[in-house]
Amino acid sequence: MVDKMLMMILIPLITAFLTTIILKQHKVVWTLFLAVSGYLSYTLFTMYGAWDLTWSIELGYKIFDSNLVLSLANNPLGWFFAFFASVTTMLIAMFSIAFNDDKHDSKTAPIWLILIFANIGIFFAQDWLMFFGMWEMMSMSSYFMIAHGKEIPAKAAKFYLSLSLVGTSTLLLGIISVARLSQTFDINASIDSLINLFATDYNKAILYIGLFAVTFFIKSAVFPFYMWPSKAYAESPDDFTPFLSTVMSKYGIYGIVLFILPILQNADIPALGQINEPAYILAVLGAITSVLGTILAIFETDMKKLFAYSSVANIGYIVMGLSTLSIIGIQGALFHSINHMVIKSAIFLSLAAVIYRTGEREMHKLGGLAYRMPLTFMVYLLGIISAAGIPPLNGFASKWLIIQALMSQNMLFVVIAMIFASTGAFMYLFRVLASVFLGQLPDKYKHIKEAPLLMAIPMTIIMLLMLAIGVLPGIIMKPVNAVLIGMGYDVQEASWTTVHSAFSNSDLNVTNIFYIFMAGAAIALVFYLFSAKSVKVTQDDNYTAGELPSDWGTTPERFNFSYGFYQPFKEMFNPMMDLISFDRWMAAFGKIVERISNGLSVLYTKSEGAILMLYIGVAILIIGGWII
Amino acid sequence: MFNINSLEQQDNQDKLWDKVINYFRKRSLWMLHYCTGCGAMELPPVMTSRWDMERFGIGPMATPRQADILLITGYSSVRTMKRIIRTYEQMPEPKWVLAFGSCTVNGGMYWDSYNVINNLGEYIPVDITIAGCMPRPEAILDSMLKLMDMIQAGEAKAFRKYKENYAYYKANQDRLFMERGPVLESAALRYVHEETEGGEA
Amino acid sequence: MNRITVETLLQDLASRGLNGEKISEQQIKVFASKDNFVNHLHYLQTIGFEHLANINGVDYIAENEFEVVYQVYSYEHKIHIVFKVRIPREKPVILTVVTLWEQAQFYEQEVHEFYGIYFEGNKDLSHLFLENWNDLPPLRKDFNTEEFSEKLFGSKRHGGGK
Amino acid sequence: MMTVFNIILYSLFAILVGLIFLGIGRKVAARVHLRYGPPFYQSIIDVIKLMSRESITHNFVMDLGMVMALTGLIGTMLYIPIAGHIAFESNTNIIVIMYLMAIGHLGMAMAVSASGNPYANIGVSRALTMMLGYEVPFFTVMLGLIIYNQSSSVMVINLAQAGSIWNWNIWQMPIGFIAAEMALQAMMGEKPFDAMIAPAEIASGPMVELSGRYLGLGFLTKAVGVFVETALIVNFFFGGGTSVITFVIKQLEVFLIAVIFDNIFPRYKIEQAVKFLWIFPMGLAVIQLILLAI
Repeated sequence: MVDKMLMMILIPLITAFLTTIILKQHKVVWTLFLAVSGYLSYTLFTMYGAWDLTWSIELGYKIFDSNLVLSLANNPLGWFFAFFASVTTMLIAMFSIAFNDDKHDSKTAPIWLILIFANIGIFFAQDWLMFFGMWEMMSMSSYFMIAHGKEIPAKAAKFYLSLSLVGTSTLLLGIISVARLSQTFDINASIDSLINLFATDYNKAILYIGLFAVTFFIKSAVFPFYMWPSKAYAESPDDFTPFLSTVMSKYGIYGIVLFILPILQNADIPALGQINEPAYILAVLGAITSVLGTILAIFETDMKKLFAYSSVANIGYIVMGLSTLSIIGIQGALFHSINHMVIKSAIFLSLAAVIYRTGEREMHKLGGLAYRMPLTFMVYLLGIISAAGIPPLNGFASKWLIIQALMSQNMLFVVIAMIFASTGAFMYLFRVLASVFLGQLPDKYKHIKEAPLLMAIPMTIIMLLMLAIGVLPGIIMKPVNAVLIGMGYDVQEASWTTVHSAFSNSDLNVTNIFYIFMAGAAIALVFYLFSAKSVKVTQDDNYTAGELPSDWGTTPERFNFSYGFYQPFKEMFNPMMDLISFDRWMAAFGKIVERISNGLSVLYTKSEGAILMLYIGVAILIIGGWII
Repeated sequence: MFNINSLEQQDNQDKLWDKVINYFRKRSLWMLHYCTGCGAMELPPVMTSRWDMERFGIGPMATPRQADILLITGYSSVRTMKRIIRTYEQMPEPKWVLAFGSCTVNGGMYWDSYNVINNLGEYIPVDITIAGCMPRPEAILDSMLKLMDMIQAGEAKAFRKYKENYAYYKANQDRLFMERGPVLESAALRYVHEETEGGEA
Repeated sequence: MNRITVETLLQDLASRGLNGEKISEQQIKVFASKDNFVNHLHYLQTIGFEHLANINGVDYIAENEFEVVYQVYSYEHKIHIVFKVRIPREKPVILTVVTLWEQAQFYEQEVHEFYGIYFEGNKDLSHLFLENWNDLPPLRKDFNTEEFSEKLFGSKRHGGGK
Repeated sequence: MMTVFNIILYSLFAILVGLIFLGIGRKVAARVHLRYGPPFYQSIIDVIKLMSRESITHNFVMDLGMVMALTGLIGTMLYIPIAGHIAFESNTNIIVIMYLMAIGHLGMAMAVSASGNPYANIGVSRALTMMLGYEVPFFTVMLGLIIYNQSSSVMVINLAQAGSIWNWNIWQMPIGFIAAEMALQAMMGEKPFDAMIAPAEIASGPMVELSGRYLGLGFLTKAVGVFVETALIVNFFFGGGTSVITFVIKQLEVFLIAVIFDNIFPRYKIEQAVKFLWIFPMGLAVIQLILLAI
């Protein structure tokens, strides 16, 4: 019997090499990909509860008087993320078979498999060496994945890579400093030693945590690094974007829950309000992330960029939930991580189906696709209802938990930010619905068909999943609580239907909401059926003050009001947008540097930002190495 | 339950039910005032505190989709007529048309104008016409009350006339809007400019 | 520039070979020939008459002439000039002033539509108001509106009574 | 069985009360204009007429959306305690109420957008912008209430005000009440915050293509919406009510204040409205929150 852990990590890797050999058979390649993710999901399913499963190898070197060991261990938190990530991957893989069928494209599959290999490695890594190696592997392979051999995506990928480099260098620096402190590379030992460090040298401890935090923030696109998703998500292959948004944005969250959270909770840090100062900084960063992501999403015209910012905003919610340091907040954050996986895969897959059929990413060039692609429309509709956190679907319970946690910790202004972001979410979510799926159907899309069956199946499964989680939050809450128990929190086993709050008389029976919703629907339907029947008219039969739009040469595309959907709102924000635009900052900064170092200006002529980031990364490594 | 065809099958159907529905219809008349001419000026007094039309449940609406009555307030030129017809056809049934002033009956003071239609009833079915140039607000209010009586009695069915005699209305409309030759022989006197500059060089 | 009064303006124009008449303290009318009126209008524009308020047509059927009237105004001098040009009815062709005032485009289109006057050099003389019109331009005196209305709209004298 | 009966009863009650409120609102508006005004049951007549009328649909999304709108509002209504009574056993959570209300807005927005009329989309864009404007201050006020009572249940907040009239939250947090009233004005879409309807400007905005049964459902949604919004204010600031009658009378007062303001104000442009809502009600709400936190 081969070690289960080893098998799980090796199979994607072996398949990756195998697929490179048979790259021409795109159908076989993608089916293999599906099989691997199916196998992983199944294995992970069987691994639930077997927390003593480990695999390790001694390297035979010694640093800091301890043996270097590469080890993987099944742990509740890693299992939680890995399992749901691989289920999501399985659904996306099914979608990919159909998506890449026409293009005969399979060159991304091997890299994707390596990415999955790294994915498992990160979630089950037991020591920092393994973690770092896998992290680096993930950064590199995702760089190639985003670039996928095209020119414009390569630019975005370069930006992503240079940021990743900053991240990995700070991570390396952090790992080395912490390992020097704890004399071992073991993660749990390093947590303990950092907790001890807080008692003696507060500033140094904060600095060490900050080094890790920068890495995790970059990977999850938390505030100072919120800008890469809009570039990378938009340019990456359409079937890979869901993976990027659902799974890869969670690495940072995983890191925070794994490493930073236990320290903040257990260390002896002076309290500030009901939490402590680093947690407050985390909360404020989360709040800024979600508000900024929301506002930027509202103004975006490219639908993939829009949802990239939406992902940023959702990560902001999760970070806010974590920052409460309370059980309910962490429950909410973990629950929302999974909800975000489900919701974003629904949304990005339906958009990928739209792009697959139309080849268009700009929202204002589309319209009226609901009448041609009703299933895709329904998936998207349920997706946005969830994403907006509206009750009978899954996004609600997790947002509710986060809001309750924030309120019970008296983090008033963070709650306001959260409410702002989730109301604003409504604006951008609806904008895509109105622009892409509703309105007039442009002539060139008159003969568009529904997405093919293999795309429809995963989309339908995700749709049902959203409904199921929405009605029975226990599906996710039970594993969440199991994870929390495994992490040493004092929580009860979760109920199937009810989520608990810290307030009095405020527990919420989510299933009841569904029943009430159904009751409301029944009453509304009675009114609807009781009334006189309606006459169907053509889509272009609109009230236009008696004019015929075609008399004025107005095509359906131009008739749709979708380009400057929130123009007045945008004008309110224009002065602010100039201030916060990272690109402009980087460009301005780059120009100043260019002026100073005129002789070296060659380096700055193209994509100042990216190269500058690269230099910062290198500089951090050099300076950091020197100090240590 | 509610059946739109109840008006058509009135003889076979339960009279009482229609009467009930007609009551609700007459007590809630929403109008689209198509301000073609000077008649629109007489509507504000009818709507505001002097005569207050709203006490009968009559109110202005912004679009034909919501409206029950189409008010043609005064003369309508050929160009306007096209918009009126489109607006009328966009209204859901049951719908009624109220024509204001002499202009909509026989052209009024614009009877011999080259671009004002004479009799509105030739192009769309009119339920009630109000004579006068302009009709007084009392007359407008009176016509509304008359329309309400007609609705209650089930007499206001001009919109069905439009369906039944569509060919007649359509022919009249086409006479205005379809591509046509000159109406008068004098059209031959038109000056047609011929480009001469090009030839000089 | 000195303030121009009605009198000095009339003298100035007379020296340039234009007949004019004073209507009131702030209004004069000027008669120009169709050959060089554009030059005169251009001159007026340069001395401060920058506003073209309207272009009208008049049909003098007895004299067998059309008159094109340019209403020009100066905000500086507060003088309104009624600038009249006569053209023959048989060949109603006149130069365009779109080169001087852009807004003349719509005025000329309108005058062309209702009088059939052709503005040489105006690129677009399509219909503005009338739809589907194939008859004599309706504001010409020899256009019989009553007959037209009777034939197209079925109008009747006295509303069909008597 | 009792719950099913209760749900039907409460829904019909809310619809009826909402419609009569709208009728009384029109009557009061007429009196402000020195008119006689329609009878108080005018809105009921309107809805029955609309329901019995032919209606025009563009596609299935319109049907789906309008039913969804009414569903959301009725669902919200069932979560609100009416004078201490509630349709079914629940904790009347404020955040549930706020989010459930959103589904009504989403349904409505979807239905009208499906018509493809640009006026409708302009209206929806304004309505959603306005929503961001009023939700934030309104929620900030509610946050104060939640912190004050240490519970996010409407019922608890309601019961905490029982007893004397001086226990009402309107005396405990008058600044918050003013902020909530301003936000309520926008929530109900009354002037000066009715840029999304604007009949003369964008042809009644979202409603431009609604006819017959769809407009009827829209009216019902509006009626339930008015009921929900006024009921929230009454529960939060006026101590609920000892009986259903007093509760409804308090609701009517809240509604009539909005109607009177509606009739004496001109209209804000949308960006002015949002700026106003983010400066004055938001400022007041934050001041209230800080006062409570201290």
